[in-house]
Amino acid sequence: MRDERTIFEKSVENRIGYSLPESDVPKADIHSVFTENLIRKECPQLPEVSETDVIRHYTALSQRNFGVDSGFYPLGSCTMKYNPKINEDIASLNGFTQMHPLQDLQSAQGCLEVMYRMDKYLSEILGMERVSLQPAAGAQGELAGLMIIKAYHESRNDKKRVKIIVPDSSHGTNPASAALAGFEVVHIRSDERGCVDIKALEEVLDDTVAGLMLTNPNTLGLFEEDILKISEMVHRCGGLLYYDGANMNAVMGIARPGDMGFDIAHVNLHKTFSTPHGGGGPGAGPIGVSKELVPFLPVPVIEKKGDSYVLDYDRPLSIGSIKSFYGNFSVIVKALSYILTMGPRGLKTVSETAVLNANYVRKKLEDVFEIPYNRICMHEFVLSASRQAENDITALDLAKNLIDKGFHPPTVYFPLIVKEAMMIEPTETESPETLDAFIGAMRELAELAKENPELLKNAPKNTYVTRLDEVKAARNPVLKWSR
Amino acid sequence: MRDERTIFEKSVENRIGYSLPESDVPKADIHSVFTENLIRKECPQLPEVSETDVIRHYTALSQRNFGVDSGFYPLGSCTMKYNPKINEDIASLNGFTQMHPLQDLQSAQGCLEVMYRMDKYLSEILGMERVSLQPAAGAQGELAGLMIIKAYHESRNDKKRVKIIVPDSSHGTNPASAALAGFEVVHIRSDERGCVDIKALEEVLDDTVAGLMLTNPNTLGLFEEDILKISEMVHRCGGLLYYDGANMNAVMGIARPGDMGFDIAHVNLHKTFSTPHGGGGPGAGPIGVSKELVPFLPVPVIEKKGDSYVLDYDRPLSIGSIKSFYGNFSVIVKALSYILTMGPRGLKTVSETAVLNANYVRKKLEDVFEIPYNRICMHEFVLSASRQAENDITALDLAKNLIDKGFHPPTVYFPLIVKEAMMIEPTETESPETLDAFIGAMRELAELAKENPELLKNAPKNTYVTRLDEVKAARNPVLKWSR
Amino acid sequence: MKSPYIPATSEQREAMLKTLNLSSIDELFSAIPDKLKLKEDLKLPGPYSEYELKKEFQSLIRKNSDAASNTCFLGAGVYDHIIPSAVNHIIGRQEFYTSYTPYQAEISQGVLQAMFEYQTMIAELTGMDASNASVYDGASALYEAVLLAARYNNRSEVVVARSVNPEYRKTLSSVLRYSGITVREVGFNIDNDFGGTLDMSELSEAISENTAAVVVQSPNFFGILEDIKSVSEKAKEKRALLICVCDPISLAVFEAPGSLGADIAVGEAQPLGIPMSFGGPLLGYFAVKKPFIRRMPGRVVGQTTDTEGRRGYVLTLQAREQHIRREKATSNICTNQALCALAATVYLSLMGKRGLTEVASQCIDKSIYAYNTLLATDQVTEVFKSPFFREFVVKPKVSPDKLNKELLNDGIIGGYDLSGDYPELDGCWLVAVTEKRTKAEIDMFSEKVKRICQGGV
Amino acid sequence: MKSPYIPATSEQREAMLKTLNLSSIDELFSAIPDKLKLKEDLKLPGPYSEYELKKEFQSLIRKNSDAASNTCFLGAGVYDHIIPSAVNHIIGRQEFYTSYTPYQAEISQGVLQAMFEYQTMIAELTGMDASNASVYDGASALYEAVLLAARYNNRSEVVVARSVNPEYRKTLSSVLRYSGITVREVGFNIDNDFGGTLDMSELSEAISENTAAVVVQSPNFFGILEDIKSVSEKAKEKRALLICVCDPISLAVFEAPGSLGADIAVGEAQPLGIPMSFGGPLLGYFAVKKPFIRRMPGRVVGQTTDTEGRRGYVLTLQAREQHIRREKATSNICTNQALCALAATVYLSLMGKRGLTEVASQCIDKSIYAYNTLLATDQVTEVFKSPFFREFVVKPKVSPDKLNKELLNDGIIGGYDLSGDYPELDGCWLVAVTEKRTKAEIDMFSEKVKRICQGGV
Ligand SMILES: Cc1ncc(COP(=O)(O)O)c(C=O)c1O
Ligand SMILES: Cc1ncc(COP(=O)(O)O)c(C=O)c1O
Repeated sequence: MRDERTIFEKSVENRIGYSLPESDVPKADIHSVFTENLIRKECPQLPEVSETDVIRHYTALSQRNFGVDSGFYPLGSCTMKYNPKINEDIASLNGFTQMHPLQDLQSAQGCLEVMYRMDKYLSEILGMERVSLQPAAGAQGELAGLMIIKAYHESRNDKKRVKIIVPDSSHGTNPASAALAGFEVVHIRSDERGCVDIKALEEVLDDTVAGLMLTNPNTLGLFEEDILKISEMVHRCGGLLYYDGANMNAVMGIARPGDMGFDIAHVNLHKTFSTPHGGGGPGAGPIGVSKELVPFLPVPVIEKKGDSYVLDYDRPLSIGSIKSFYGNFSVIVKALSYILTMGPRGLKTVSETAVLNANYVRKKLEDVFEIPYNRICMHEFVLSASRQAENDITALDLAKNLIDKGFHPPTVYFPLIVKEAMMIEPTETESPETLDAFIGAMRELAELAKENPELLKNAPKNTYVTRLDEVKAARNPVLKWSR
Repeated sequence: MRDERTIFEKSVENRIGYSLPESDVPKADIHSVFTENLIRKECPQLPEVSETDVIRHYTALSQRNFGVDSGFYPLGSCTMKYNPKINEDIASLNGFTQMHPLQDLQSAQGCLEVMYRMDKYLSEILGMERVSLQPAAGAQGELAGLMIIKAYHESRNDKKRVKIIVPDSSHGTNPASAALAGFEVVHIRSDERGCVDIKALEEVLDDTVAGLMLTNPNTLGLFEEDILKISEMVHRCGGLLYYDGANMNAVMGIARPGDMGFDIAHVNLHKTFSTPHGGGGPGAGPIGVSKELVPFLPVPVIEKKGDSYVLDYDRPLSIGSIKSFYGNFSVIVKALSYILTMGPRGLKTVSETAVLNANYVRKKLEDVFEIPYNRICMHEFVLSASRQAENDITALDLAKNLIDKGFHPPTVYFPLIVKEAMMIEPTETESPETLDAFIGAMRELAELAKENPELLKNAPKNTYVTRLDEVKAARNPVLKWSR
Repeated sequence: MKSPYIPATSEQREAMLKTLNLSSIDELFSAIPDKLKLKEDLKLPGPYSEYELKKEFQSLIRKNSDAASNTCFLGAGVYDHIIPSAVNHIIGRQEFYTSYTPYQAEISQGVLQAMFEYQTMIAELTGMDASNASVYDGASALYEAVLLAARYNNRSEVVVARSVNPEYRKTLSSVLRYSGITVREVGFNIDNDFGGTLDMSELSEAISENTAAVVVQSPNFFGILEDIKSVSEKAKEKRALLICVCDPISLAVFEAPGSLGADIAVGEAQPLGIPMSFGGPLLGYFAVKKPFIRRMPGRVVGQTTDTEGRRGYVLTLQAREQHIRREKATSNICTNQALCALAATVYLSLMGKRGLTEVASQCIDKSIYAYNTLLATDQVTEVFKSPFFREFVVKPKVSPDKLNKELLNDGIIGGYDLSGDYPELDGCWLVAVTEKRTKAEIDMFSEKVKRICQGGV
Repeated sequence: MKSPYIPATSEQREAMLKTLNLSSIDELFSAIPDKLKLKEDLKLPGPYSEYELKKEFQSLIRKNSDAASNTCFLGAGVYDHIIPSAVNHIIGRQEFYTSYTPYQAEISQGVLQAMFEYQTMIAELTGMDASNASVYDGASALYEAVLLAARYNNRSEVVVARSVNPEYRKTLSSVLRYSGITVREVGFNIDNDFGGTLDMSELSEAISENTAAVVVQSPNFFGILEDIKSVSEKAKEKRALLICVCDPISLAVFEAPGSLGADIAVGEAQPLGIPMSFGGPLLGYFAVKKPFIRRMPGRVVGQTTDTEGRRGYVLTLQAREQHIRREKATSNICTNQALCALAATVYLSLMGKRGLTEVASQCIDKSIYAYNTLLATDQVTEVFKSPFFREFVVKPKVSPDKLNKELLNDGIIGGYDLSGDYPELDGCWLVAVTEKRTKAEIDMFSEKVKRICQGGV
């Protein structure tokens, strides 16, 4: 039953799992074509297994994994909504998957139209002028956006703007991307309401500031109520506003980053637009920009010329390319499919329901858990296991116990500004019954943490492995299998 | 985690899981079109669930099911071999699935060619003249074959032939099909070697015998060594020979039913030709016949006329149709894909390996289990848990314990002539390592049955449900969910 | 031969032979008389590699015109309905499609519960007390039903409306040929207000004390609703059973046969999420009233409990079946159409009661629209006056055969030519219009028909 | 709006609002300033029903000519290789594709073990000590590698061969623009015996004490093998790191960069079972020698044990990553290309060591055959003399652009026009020939090229 072997340990000499056409051209003698030092001395030791072996091995592995179709997955900040099956079907059509990025563009007008329309639709949703689909994920969108900020200031010969401000509640990619784009990162604290501390912001705003990165609603699930003020302040001092759109699922059709004053925004298609996350990727992180920043967008930009779509590379102010070609095209197809499925009303209902669901769960847990910023939240909220910590039960313990109850745990220990944080994002695709079941489980755990904490210490028990030793893994890393 | 609800219990009023185009034609008032008594008073109570609900529900159900990709499945007589994934891909092409059976045949030449080729290839494999692909499964093939036997004798005005002989080791469908075709069924015993008892056969052969149905290798996994003699005897008395091809996996490319003297043969494409069994179906049970019997084949028969394939319905001696249209076409596509993948050499290697694997397992178990007819077997063998029964451990107990060890159990209590029978068919797609693991498990169980039989009484334990009360189910049948 | 599907390597084969004290594979086959052993390879093509195989089949489907790239107005028992994507995602789970019949209940709860749900849905749609877990197709469902009836009341005649699907009637006749049961067919009205429905007076004459069952289909082969209730009354008078053949989609809006007196309801459930696949696999459903439960053919799933009292499911009432009762079984069926039944279950779950009603209503609306549009061309004439569901008969000015061939050039798969099955309907054309068709497609269809009939192709 | 993807019914919504003591959905958004709230619907099309959606996308793909219905001789970094069917069956399992990054190791052992196996395979192919669990694509792998090198030895220049894929070089330049790292490019030989390989003497000149790393690609963008060993020696002299960009399929037959002195091996693993998908998603691999393990970007999976001592896997070395180290992280990457890495793992498992070698050999044989056949037409001329892998440069008599357009009419996707990236190679054409191409296709291709060049289209 339990089979711990890797695929390498299932290898049997001379067994095959492939089936290839026989070559029908003359065989070249590789030793006479290439000089000996180029030729590999020892064949790479790949497994020698049958197709049955492979299918059984990876099927068995899949059975040790939890997907959205397996159950509730309230992983905060990740928007683990249900992924409509039709999107997968559409993206897997030969007419999309078998297209080469460099083929004559007249023979790829369907692909270009997909991208052109996505540019338009995302611009509308974000309230931006144009969108680049090139970034492969949110973090790469941030990088592109920050490079645009840099290019913008440089184009105005404003070289002293070396700082990017990020709130202490921001996602780690924000400062990391800022650093990668060559900025100095300035953290500012949140106020007692969990929002940007206007005073703190005031203090750091000067003519060395290139911009501010903000997630709105922020990672506490709270809408930055002072956003217009913030935007006014940043702009007044000459900086730009970057919108981390990981939380767009809260505001589609309700409010737009462009209208809030943001100059640049990315969206994570693998979150808000329901493209599946694939166990870690691929995603897509398109960025939208205001009119003023369009010249700085990555190349190519898709334009319509007469009846044809063309790629415009001739953009002197562009930051260049941050990735090969045009982005994660298949992911973009899925997101387009999703947008067309929902339509404008549907997208608004998505956000409304996502926010309703989050508030419902929050309300039903507020008497048993500490909720640091307990007011109407957006699509997610953060609770703290601090009360439970008094009985030595951590957020991690609660998470692992949820696994045994059939739920994927929420995000834990993020954002950093909440102790023992559990960030809960139910999404709109969950039914009230599922929410009630989760609420029931959480309340039961809270009860046990009070009455019988030791019962919570050994979870998970119903999983393929029990709690894993992370310290050991990091101390003496074993990163590949060896004989 | 454990969710026992049916889909009906997940229903919530007004929830939807569908997405249909809006009608763009005038709405008819059904009450003015149809008389009131035709119209349904109460909507059928189907579940009201979302797509997420449906996907999660049936995904969860799938996780309570064991397939060939889950592991070893040595279900004797069922040939549970690995089903190559490419066959699924090919059969799911629009060019096959979206074809209407009644469309103009000139627009369906691809489908007809698939069938024409399968007719030819299966004829070659069986050593028969022509094949009808119409039967939807083995049992329906038997019915068609027996009707042909009837039609044949009638065409010769030989009306006294009312009996079909079947061995006591035969599969239940054989006598059931014979009865359905209007025959009287005569059972004959097997001899001490597990084969047709020639004497017993001799005794029943007379001019009331329409034919003999034989599985070869038979359900004990033994080749009927006297097949030529048997065939000669049956033919001499004016009867025909029917070949139950459920066990063709043993002899492809090695020997052919046609050459053995059989006049009619069915094959189960869902066994030998690797089309997946679908949790119970669909399968396909094409039948091949000798030259003399071609006129009696079901209609239509596919013929080639010039460059075109046509359907011939004008066959006065035909038994008619036993099913709508032309058979389980998609299943036939998968089987054709399989035959082309393997080629003649491959099919022979399949049978050789299937036989080798079965003998290997037999050899490795013969010291701990009773094997009633212990000699070189074909693709499967039957052991008896009679020694274990002395300690009150039945074949069923062993089967349920195998489940806990990660294996699908063998067929149990069949054939009827072996006490506590376990019929083991490994197939060629299993590796020696898998066979060794199974052998190890069986030996361990034999050991436990001797030393610690009570440990074997409560299996399975690792399953979603423990042993189920079949008697209760049959006594007071609950065949549908109700509120 | 090396194959990715045969894992034992030649070294391993040798070792296994050694274990068996054999020196060659041939010795494994010593039980087979030498003269039977093939001396040469089978005459078959192959082996094909996976990619070559794909190309080979691509070249085959290029010879097909499918209903994805053409617009289909053909029905006649197999229908082009919308199939939600989720259906295939579920039946494509290996745990379902690579498993066998659920003999070992404890590791087959997935298929078993799904079949239990299927049985529930079929019983609900048809208004019957129980359903089995599927038979091969509508045609085989019908012959199983007739055999059940004849055995039940020990009578030897069955009365069948000629408005029942001709494929079913052909199959029935073939299978009954050696059963001692004779078929008596009853015609249908043509020129009166009940045109297209079965001829009630002929029916009355046909039913006798020797009638095992009456078989009626509604909507019938012409798409027309029959008056099941009246048929039922006539059948009951002579204590004959009533077997109804019903389209499952129509049952969202039309009265269930169970409420109208049917003893057995059978039919084709292909419209419930199963592709047409050139006619197979289809899905025969089979539902009965209480007295007939233990006489049903095929697999039946029942609810029970495990040793801990938890709900679970098993194959039940197996004492009816061939593997136990052998020649005395209620049927010979063993392998059925389980995966298709699963597809139908997923389809019905997704559609739910609203969705299925919407599908049925659109079929009505769109077929009426098509009917009117066609008649408005003046190139086709009315044949029957009765109201219909999804499908109707008209008579075009040119022969259906010619019409269909011309339409195909325009990317349209035309209707069914009734001339062969019904000489009295020579030149008549059976046209099906499902929810999948748009107004634009119907308009285009009528336009093309008009032009072809006017000779202006 | 009702949607199958939003289960809460309006009744349930009402009840939930009540729980919150709210009377309307709007109140949930009271934190949003009124003037920000949209007063009108977004200007977007839809909603589309599932079937309409399918039709919409069908009409989009009709505007594409794909490599399934056309014959592809285009490469230039993205290749048309055979993808075994089993790959998609595995990555189509919901447990894989609908899951998130494996933060909760105990219910993510499937993805974690698969990534561990992926890391093992990449390390084995490249001859490196460790691999991460993927980055976005070959181009981003390269910039991550250069950033690593510059940080490691605190130098500010990187030397890059112009024979490195121009897409990668463009991306590198963009990303380095604000990093303080400058790129120095090294040209390639043209007319001598080493035509197409990087110019070694130019390289020697370019490398200095300030060189953080040397970047070389082999097979390079022209399909030509570089002498990595010599490059390595030159780099080591100045203690610059060596970054090699290698095609993973070529590594079945060519010496691993790890054995030739590379410190970091990066590249595009799309050829390993991942469709071309108009350029995305691709799969960047990233492998290093020991000293650089804790400097790798992105996710890394490590083996460990559970509380019962059983083998298990976790995301490890997270202290490098942005969610912990924030601006001091080794990279900003968070979401990666996990599912593509899974596809590559399944591909490599199926191919195994024999299969991958067979693929590589066929690429060699078929590209040589195509090269010779093209040259034999007398309509194209040789450009470089060096031996190549899968891809080669020729100069046809008509411009690549015109040639490609004409070929497309014949169902052929032609090679890459080098004129744009390499003015010195104006009129040159980069042609890729994988194992997927048959002799007949290659012959047809040459024939068409010949005819077009001769002006006889
Ligand atoms: C708030 C926030 N910002 C940025 C990101 C980075 O996005 P990605 O993972 O697509 O690179 C994430 C994703 O985890 C996020 O939650
Ligand atoms: C020996 C034998 N004969 C006949 C059959 C009946 O075939 P099917 O299930 O395809 O109707 C079977 C299948 O179980 C069998 O094993």
